[in-house]
Amino acid sequence: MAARVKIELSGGLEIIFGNAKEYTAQVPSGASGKVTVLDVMLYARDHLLTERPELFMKGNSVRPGILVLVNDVDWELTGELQTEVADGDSVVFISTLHGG
Amino acid sequence: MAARVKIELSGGLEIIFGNAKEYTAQVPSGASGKVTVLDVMLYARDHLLTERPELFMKGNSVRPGILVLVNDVDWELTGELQTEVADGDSVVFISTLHGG
Amino acid sequence: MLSEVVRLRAEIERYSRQIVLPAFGVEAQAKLCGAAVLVVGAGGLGSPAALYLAAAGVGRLGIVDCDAVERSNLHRQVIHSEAAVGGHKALSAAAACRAVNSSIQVEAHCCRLAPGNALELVRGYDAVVDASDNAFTRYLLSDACAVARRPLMSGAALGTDGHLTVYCLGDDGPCHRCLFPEAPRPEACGRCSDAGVLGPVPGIIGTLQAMEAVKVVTGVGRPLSRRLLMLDALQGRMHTVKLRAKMVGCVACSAAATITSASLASYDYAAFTGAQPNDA
Amino acid sequence: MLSEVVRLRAEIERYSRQIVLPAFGVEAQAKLCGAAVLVVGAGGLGSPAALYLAAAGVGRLGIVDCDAVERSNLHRQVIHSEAAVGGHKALSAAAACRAVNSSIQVEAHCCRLAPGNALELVRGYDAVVDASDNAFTRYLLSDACAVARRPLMSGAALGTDGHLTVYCLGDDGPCHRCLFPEAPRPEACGRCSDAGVLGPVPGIIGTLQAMEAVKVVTGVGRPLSRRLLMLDALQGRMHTVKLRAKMVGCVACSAAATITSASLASYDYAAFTGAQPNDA
Ligand SMILES: [Zn+2]
Ligand SMILES: [Zn+2]
Repeated sequence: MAARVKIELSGGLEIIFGNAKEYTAQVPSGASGKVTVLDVMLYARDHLLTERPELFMKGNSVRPGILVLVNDVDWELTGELQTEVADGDSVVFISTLHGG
Repeated sequence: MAARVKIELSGGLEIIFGNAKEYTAQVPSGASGKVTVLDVMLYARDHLLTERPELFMKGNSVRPGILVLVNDVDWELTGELQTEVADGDSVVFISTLHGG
Repeated sequence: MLSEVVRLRAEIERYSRQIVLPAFGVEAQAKLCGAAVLVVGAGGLGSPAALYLAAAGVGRLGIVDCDAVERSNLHRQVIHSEAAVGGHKALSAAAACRAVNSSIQVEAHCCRLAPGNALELVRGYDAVVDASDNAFTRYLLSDACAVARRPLMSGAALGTDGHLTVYCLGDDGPCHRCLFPEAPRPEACGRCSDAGVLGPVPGIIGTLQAMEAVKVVTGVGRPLSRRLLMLDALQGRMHTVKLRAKMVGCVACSAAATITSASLASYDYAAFTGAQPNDA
Repeated sequence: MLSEVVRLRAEIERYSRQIVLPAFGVEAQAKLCGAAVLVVGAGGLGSPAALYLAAAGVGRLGIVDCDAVERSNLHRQVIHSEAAVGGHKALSAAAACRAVNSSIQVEAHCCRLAPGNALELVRGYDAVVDASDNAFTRYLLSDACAVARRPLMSGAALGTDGHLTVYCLGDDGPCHRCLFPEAPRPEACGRCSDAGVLGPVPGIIGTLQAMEAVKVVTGVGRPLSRRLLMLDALQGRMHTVKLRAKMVGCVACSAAATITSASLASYDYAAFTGAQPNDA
C-alpha cells in the first residue's frame, strides 16, 4: 500500500530540502501495512532531504522546534507519528521561528 | 434535487443578512433540475436576506460591486450564474471595499 | 547602473539584512533602490505602505494626497503625529519617510488624483499603490494604470475587513474594471469616514501592499495577480482566492479599450460612479 | 469607570472611526483605553505593534528593550528614525508612540527581559506582545505569562516567513512549552541579524499582533488561541491552522507546573535553550 501525499516544508526547513517548499510523493506503507506520518517523515528524510538530517530528525521523531500538521491540524490532535494518511492528504513540517 | 451549500457573506454584505457571515443551507434545484449559483442567489435573497434587497441584487444577478466565489474561485471562471453546485460546496458573496 | 552600485555600497549596512537573505540578495536590493513607486493616499493604507517602502529602500517614492491631517485620522494613520494635525498629509508622510531613510528620493504631491493629472503622475513611476478611500479614485487610478501599463497594488479596508490584489500586471492580470465593469451605487460603498474602521486593519493591508510592491519591482516572489487576499480580522481569518484573467472587451485594459491615453482625461468618473472623490 | 468615560469623551474625535464601528463601539474603546499592554522588543515586530496599539488607544503601553538602534535595523524597524541611531530603542519607540498619541501612558523599560524581572514586568500589564528575536526570551516570556496568567500575542518573522499565535489565553490556550516542550538547538534557530529578513514581513506580523492584543483586551472577535497563522510573503500565501490545547503535564502552564512564581527567577534559560538572549 501507498499514499499520494503532499509534503510541505516551511519556516526555513525548506533549506535542507533542496530549497523546495512543496513535494508530492507516493509514500509506501510501513510495517503496519498502513501509511502513517512516521512513514511520511522517513520518506522525507530518505528521499527529499538533501543535507544536515540532524536539523530534521532527532531519534525517531522530528527534532525539537518542528511542528507537524496533518491536513492543517496539529499532529498532537491527530495521533502524532501514528496518524494515518491517505491519498490527497497533506503533511506540513514547520520549523518554529524566533526572529523579530 | 437539492444541495447542502455553505453560503458566506463578506465585505459588509453580512449587514443585510442579519449580521451573520455564514449560513449552511439546503438549496433546492431550479427549473433545470440541477442546483446552480442562480438558485443559491435566489435562496439567499428569499430566505437569508433581512433588508434592502437592492444592495444584493440588480435585475437577475448580483448588484455591481459584488464578487461571487464558488469554492474560492471567481465565478467568472466557473460559469457565473449557471455554475452547478453540489453538497459541500461553498458560495461566497463579497462586497468590494473602497475604504482606506 | 554604476552609480546605483556606488549608492548601494554606501547603504550596504542599512540593507544588510535584506542583502543577506538568499531569496532577495544584492540583486533584488539594487532593483528596489532603482525603482520608483507612487502611493496614492496617505491615510490608513498609505501610512504603512509608504513607511515600509521607504524603509526597505525603494529609490524614489511619490505620495499623493490633497487632504489635511485630522484628529480622527490618528487612530490608524500612524505616519502622522499629533503635531501634523492641520498640515498636508502628503507633506507629513513625506517628512516621516525621509526621517526613516534620507538616502531615497521622496516626492510629495499635494493634489487630488484627477482625470487631468492621473496619467502623468502614474507614468512618472514604475509601480503604483492604491491607498485611496473612494470608488471615484479607485476606477480612475486603475484606468490610468491600465493605460500606462503600470502594476497597481490595490488594497482596501473597512470595519474589520480588508482586501488586497494586484491589478494590471503582465499579460493576463486584470484591472479593476475587469472585475467590476459597472460601478456600485454610492450607497453600497462604505468609506472609513462614515462606516468606521479598526486601526490595525488598514495597517495590515497597507503593509501587505508594500510587500507586493517590493515583489513586483524586484521580480522576487509571486505577486497577488489574479488572486485576492481577504482578511477578516475579527475571526483571525485570512485567505486567498482565485480571480479571473483580463476580460476580453474590457473598456480599460483590453485590445478593444475605449479608455485611452487620449480619452482618459475627459472621462466622467463622477457620472460613472455617481460620486465625487471627496464624497463622505 | 466615570473617569474613563470623561477621558473617553475628550478623545471622542480621535477614536470616532472605531466608536462608530458596530462591531467595536464605545464599550470596546473604553475597555481598550482602560487596558495596559506590554510589548517586549522594539524591533521589527515591536515597531508596528507598539505604534498601532498607541494609535488605537490602549490606555497604558509598556515597551521593553535594552538595545540601541542600529543602522541595520532601519529597513524594517519603522518606529525608529535615522536620528535615533545610537539611542535606546525603548526610548525611541516610546517617543514615537507619544507623538502619535499623547493621551495614553507610555512606559519605556530600558532593560533586558530576564528571569529576575520578567514576572514583575508582565504582572504590571493586562496582556503581553512577544516581539523578541531569540529562543531564550521567547521561553522566558511564555513562562512568565503562564505563571502570571497573562495572554501573550506571539509573533515571529524570518526571511520571508512569519508566524502568529496567542498563548496562555483562557482555560485551554496552550503556552509556548505546550507546543515546544524541548528547545531547538541554537543552530536550528535563525535570527534576523544573521539569517536576514525582508522589511515588510515583521511589519505584517507585528501589526497583526497589535490587532490580536486589541481583540484580547476588549473581548471583541475571536483571538488566535489554539490557532497558528502562517505567512509566506513570497507566495502571497497566508493561512491559519489548528493547534493543540494546553498539554497535561506542561511544566509551565498545567496543574503540575514546576515553573512557578517562586522558581521562575532561578530557572536556567541559557542551559535550557543553549543560548543567551543576546546571541547572534
Ligand atoms: Zn480590464
Ligand atoms: Zn504549557
